Amino acid sequence: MATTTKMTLAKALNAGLRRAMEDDPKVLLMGEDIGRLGGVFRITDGLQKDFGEDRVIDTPLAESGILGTAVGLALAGYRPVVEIQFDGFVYPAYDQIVSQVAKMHYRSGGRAAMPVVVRIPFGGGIGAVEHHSESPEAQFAHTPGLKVVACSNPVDAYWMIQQAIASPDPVIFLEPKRLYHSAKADIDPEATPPPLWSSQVVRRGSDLTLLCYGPMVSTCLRAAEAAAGEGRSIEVVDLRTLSPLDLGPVTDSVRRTGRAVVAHEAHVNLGMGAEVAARITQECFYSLEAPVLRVGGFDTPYPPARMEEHFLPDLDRVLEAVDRVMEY
Amino acid sequence: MATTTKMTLAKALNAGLRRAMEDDPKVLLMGEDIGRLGGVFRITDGLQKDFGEDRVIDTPLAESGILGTAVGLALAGYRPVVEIQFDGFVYPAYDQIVSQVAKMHYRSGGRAAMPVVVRIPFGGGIGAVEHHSESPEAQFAHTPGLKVVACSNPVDAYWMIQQAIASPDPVIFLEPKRLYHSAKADIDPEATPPPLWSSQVVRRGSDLTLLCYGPMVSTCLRAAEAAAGEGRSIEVVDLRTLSPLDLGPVTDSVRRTGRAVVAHEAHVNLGMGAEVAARITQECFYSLEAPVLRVGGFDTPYPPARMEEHFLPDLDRVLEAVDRVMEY
Amino acid sequence: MSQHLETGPETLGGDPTDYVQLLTPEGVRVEHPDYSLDPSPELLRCFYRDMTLTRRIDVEATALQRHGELGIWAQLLGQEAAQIGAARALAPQDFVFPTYREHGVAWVRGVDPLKLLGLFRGSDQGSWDPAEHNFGLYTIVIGAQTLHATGYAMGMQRDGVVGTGDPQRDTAVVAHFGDGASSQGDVNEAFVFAASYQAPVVFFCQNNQWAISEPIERQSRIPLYHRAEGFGFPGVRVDGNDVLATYAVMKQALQRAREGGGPTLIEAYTYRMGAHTTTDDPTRYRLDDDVQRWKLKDPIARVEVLLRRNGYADDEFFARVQQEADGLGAHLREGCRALPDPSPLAGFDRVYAEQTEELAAQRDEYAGYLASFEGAN
Amino acid sequence: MSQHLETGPETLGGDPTDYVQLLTPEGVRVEHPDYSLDPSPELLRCFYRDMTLTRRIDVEATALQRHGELGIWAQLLGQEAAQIGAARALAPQDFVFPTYREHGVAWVRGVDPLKLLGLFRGSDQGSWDPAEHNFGLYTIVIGAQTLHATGYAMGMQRDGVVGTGDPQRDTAVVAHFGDGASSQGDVNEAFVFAASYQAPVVFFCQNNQWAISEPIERQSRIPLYHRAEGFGFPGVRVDGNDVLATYAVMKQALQRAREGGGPTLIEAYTYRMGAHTTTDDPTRYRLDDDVQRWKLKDPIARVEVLLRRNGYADDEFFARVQQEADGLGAHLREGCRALPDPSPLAGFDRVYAEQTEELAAQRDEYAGYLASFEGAN
Ligand SMILES: Cc1ncc(C[n+]2csc(CCOP(=O)(O)OP(=O)(O)O)c2C)c(N)n1
Ligand SMILES: Cc1ncc(C[n+]2csc(CCOP(=O)(O)OP(=O)(O)O)c2C)c(N)n1
Ligand SMILES: [Mg+2]
Ligand SMILES: [Mg+2]
Repeated sequence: MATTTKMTLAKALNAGLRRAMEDDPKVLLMGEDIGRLGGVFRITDGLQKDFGEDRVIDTPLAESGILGTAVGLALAGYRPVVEIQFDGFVYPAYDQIVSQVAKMHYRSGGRAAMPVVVRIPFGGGIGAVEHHSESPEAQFAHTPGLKVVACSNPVDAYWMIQQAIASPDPVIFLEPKRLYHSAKADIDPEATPPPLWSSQVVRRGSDLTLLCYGPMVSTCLRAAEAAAGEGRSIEVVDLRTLSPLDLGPVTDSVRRTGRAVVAHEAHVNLGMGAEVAARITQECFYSLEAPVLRVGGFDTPYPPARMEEHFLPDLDRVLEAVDRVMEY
Repeated sequence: MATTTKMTLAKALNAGLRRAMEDDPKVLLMGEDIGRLGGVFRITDGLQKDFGEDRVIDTPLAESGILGTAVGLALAGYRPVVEIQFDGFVYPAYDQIVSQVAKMHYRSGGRAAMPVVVRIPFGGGIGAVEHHSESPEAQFAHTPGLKVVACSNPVDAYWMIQQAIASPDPVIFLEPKRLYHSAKADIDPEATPPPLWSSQVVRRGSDLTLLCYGPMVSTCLRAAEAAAGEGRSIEVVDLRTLSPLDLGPVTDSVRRTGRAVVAHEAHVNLGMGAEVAARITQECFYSLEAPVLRVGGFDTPYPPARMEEHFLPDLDRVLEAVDRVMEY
Repeated sequence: MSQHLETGPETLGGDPTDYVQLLTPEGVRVEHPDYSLDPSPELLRCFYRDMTLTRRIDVEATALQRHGELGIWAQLLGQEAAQIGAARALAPQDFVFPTYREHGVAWVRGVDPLKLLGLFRGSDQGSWDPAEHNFGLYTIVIGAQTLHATGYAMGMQRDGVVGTGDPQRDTAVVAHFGDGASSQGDVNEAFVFAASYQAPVVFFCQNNQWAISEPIERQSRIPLYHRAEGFGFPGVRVDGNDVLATYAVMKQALQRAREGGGPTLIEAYTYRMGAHTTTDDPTRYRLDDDVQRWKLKDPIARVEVLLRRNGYADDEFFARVQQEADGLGAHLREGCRALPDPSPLAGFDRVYAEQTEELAAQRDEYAGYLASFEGAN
Repeated sequence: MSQHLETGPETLGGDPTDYVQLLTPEGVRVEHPDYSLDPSPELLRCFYRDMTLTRRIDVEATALQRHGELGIWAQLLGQEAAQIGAARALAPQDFVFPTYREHGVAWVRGVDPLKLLGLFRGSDQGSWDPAEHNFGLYTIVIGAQTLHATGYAMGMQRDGVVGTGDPQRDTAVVAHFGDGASSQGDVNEAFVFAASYQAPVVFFCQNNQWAISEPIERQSRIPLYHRAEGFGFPGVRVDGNDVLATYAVMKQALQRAREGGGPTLIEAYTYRMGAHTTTDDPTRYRLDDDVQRWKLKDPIARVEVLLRRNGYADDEFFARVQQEADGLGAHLREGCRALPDPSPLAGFDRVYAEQTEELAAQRDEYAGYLASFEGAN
């Protein structure tokens, strides 16, 4: 497919997975209901039909088992791409991820490769019951040996999933589930994507730097748009890679704007915002006109669906934080 | 026992557990090898003999099973105190801790109490093989519904374990394993301890505030002592409670000193230091003469024992960070 | 002699008739050597009524979801006998740990079904009081509750309410789970703990043949009830569409647990007639033929035949139950729409039993933020 | 018919003689209907030598730990037959996933025992190349490796090296674990996956009766090998102190796996004669009587009796092995002290296959910091 196609984020992931599987016969997909059903979000739709049950593997209902066998498959030379059905169900696999997947390369003295991708539909906003709206990124970013990325739009989704699969290191790949089936974008399979390990300025501005990733990028872009209406020029950076962070574009930006806000759905306490704020402060201390403020999920469990609009930072809450920073 | 006794941290925990069990027949201990053996660190030494197998429960070798049954016991009105044998073995129980223990009170609309204490010997410096020297505190502190504390000396150990057991909320109780059998301290069972949810200034100073907890407190006190020799006055705060943080004494201190360093064994990236730095910066922005710097374990897996002296922040690395902050 | 089992019956999942059955799909009573039951007409009518009302709850909730009143609904269609049989076997003091699909058990335990809707609507995460109904909150993380049940059962041992011989005191605990759940580490650890401590817990597995889109064969190549034997406690398979058999088998297992005999695994062999949940589309992964075949085994129809054939219930009875069902439907439709949305601030106050200053401050800050909008209006 | 098993043999852990045995503790060959073996004198001598040298590794390492050269050592004393029997049954292409105690298997797979010491000394976390020896790194998190083995076996299926009929290609995978590990969710999930995919994996459990201080009864009230049956694959118990029986049973299970017959669980019934590790004090939790009783079942002594009684080995052979052992001891003592400490900077470079800028910067910073001290001296 050499021509540009309009795709949702879900379809873009599907296309990216397909291309990765075509490119490398060692790429396998594993997960619950990813075969005939195509996954509960249909991200793997049609792939088992085309690549067979040996490459698109419906697994027993056991997340530790999925990750543990993925480790074995990786040691046998395969590149397992694991789907965790919902964010809240990654925790049974947490031990295999942080103690095995993350450490294997290190403990083997650099011999073993662990090219495992763990796809996690993450975040809230879909009106789901509990355990279906978590944002577990900080817990993985804190773990050396893992790399953690989040896509925010169809084009990135298409490229980033392929880049993650090509990576020789384990990648926690976060997919903003509430954007799966929203706005389409043009995907040109011949284009040259930016590196996976890069953050991207997605809107230029001069008064304040707004940092975000995953589902919050669209919210932040809308916030910036709204702020522009009030004469405020906000630069928006899509972090994309959460570990390692690519802070170059961020500190460049903050040195110009002097102000920053970090937004995510995850709980603020020890969320990504803490690290980003600490690092920006360290690197741009003399440029900062105000402390880096954080907007995020409250430090409560994710609430029942009919309260989630309060829990999730929205345009207003982002702008309120922007106001507070501007007032310094 | 109404008289003051000299105890190691290990013995103090044992005495604290004993007293909690005497005070409340609903307190149960659970874990691997905690019965006849008294635990691999002997923290529960003699308790099964005195309280019986029904209250000091040797469990099958399955951490998720331990935490999951502890949840059930708590729902049945018991107060389980779980011993995780080593920090690295808490991860198989991670799901039960973050999805069940942490959320039960909230999801039950405040009806269910979850007075579970998870004792974790944490940190390195004992020359152990892998998975025996981890510092998992940030992963728990990021989880709403849990409370996280770390003791640093025998007196605190004695009181804090009792306070944690008395708490109606789940507490992750971190024990600095490398200090278990080191310096003794006088414990007066009639004394009135400070509240569990409080940080404590453990050394006064005026040039810089050094924040630490658990095993790093003694290192930081020594660093402060050494710095004093060079005419530098360092205030040391033992955070004690990591979630919630008790930042009052910290911000008071930083407002006076204008400078702060946070030290922990955990990886720096997204470690407790990130949160503490972000919050101090937010609260004391105009008082800060320099960014809050962090000293911690590198962002690599915990290394083989013969490299751990490099990995662990020691007096010199703490002082080097102090120097950097002072030079701003 | 060492045992070198060449396990695995003819077909994966085993011979489906290899189970305890007391009432055939045609409504004929059959005997079983290990499970005799002489149900009173009253009990039979009770079963019928429970199952019919439970099905009505399911139908109403499904419709409410279609109308946008619920975010999602997990249907129990086809599993009424398994749930009602299991629940009616309980003693009042027994405690139940459900999954997210035990609407029939909730019904028997006296939970207002409206409270089930609250959870699926997103108003709360379960608003009944577990202690009032001896019925725990729904658990969504697959398998987690089997350990809670085992721990609770260990608590009963410590409370001294196991094996006392006093039927009013002796207590059993039930862990519900599905066929898919049997693959989870937690469920197998629950088996280990329960066996090790001989905890008074009954593991009640509704094998409805599907874990979302995955057939039971993905989880196990042999009948699930065999799993228990490898852990050292008995397993039994029952016709889960037969309320009598389920009741009888459950009664015996509960009694065994209460007496201190330790755990039992019951596999209730049934079929998920509906979708996994209202968001699922089973046409993508299963044949309608199967569903049609299972329709002939409907759990309610066979009890109706039995009641009518024996003259245990007349038309008036059936009409009354129908009327009751209609009343229940109305209750649910009206009640659901009237369920209050959660207060945005209340959540902050129930994260901890002992509120923290940090979180109280976060609450106040948000209260102020909300107030700023009100001011603006 | 539904099965309502009243499981549980007479004693917990079962009748200890309920296992496959081909060589009695007294050194007498016995027959077993399912496992015939006609070992060549050469193979018997090989077993003797392997076990003796393996024990010597253990003795030397224990002594090195006492002298402060190792941080800790996990002793295998008493488990030599289980490990050597299991390892000698392997085909070269088979792959092994060990725990932290498989020193005998490592030996057979050609791993220089010095490399084992490196791990326990804290010089590294396993410095052999798994691909070179088809022997994975030691795994300390209990049970985790059983899933790795299962996944690796699934890889072999995808590589097309299962059931081809070519003995040079067909590959089996071995997962080692202990009796305590059988309680872990991961191990039971490995059983589920292996059974579901019929993966070519042999689960080899050394039931040495102890998980640190906890006796096997805490983990299971019935013999462990029964566990497999509940998951739908065969389990067999073998006298783990009998190298011949272990070899024979393992050979058959590996063959079955290679042929595509799926997994087998082998429970090698043995005894941990030493402490759990050198930091453990078993006098706190077990009676010396037991240890004395198991001394009579020593795995090496019985092979020596067999060799001598049949004239398969003469004094010279035994002396030569002894000499070899002494040489090995010297190699370990000298080699251990000479093991290089890890470089403080090397670690930064092997966290990722593709280094990150962040971590490279952290490395450089630390290099600068270290250099500042050198400057200071
Ligand atoms: C740990 C975990 N993983 C995945 C899911 C998503 N999920 C919800 S229900 C379900 C299938 C459950 O099947 P089964 O145990 O047979 O119960 P049933 O739904 O058929 O009643 C899955 C995979 C979950 N809730 N929890
Ligand atoms: C997940 C986990 N929990 C706890 C431990 C600590 N630990 C190390 S060995 C051991 C006992 C293992 O017993 P078993 O499986 O019988 O093996 P053995 O040591 O007897 O060979 C324990 C509890 C661990 N390594 N991993
Ligand atoms: Mg099911
Ligand atoms: Mg053992």
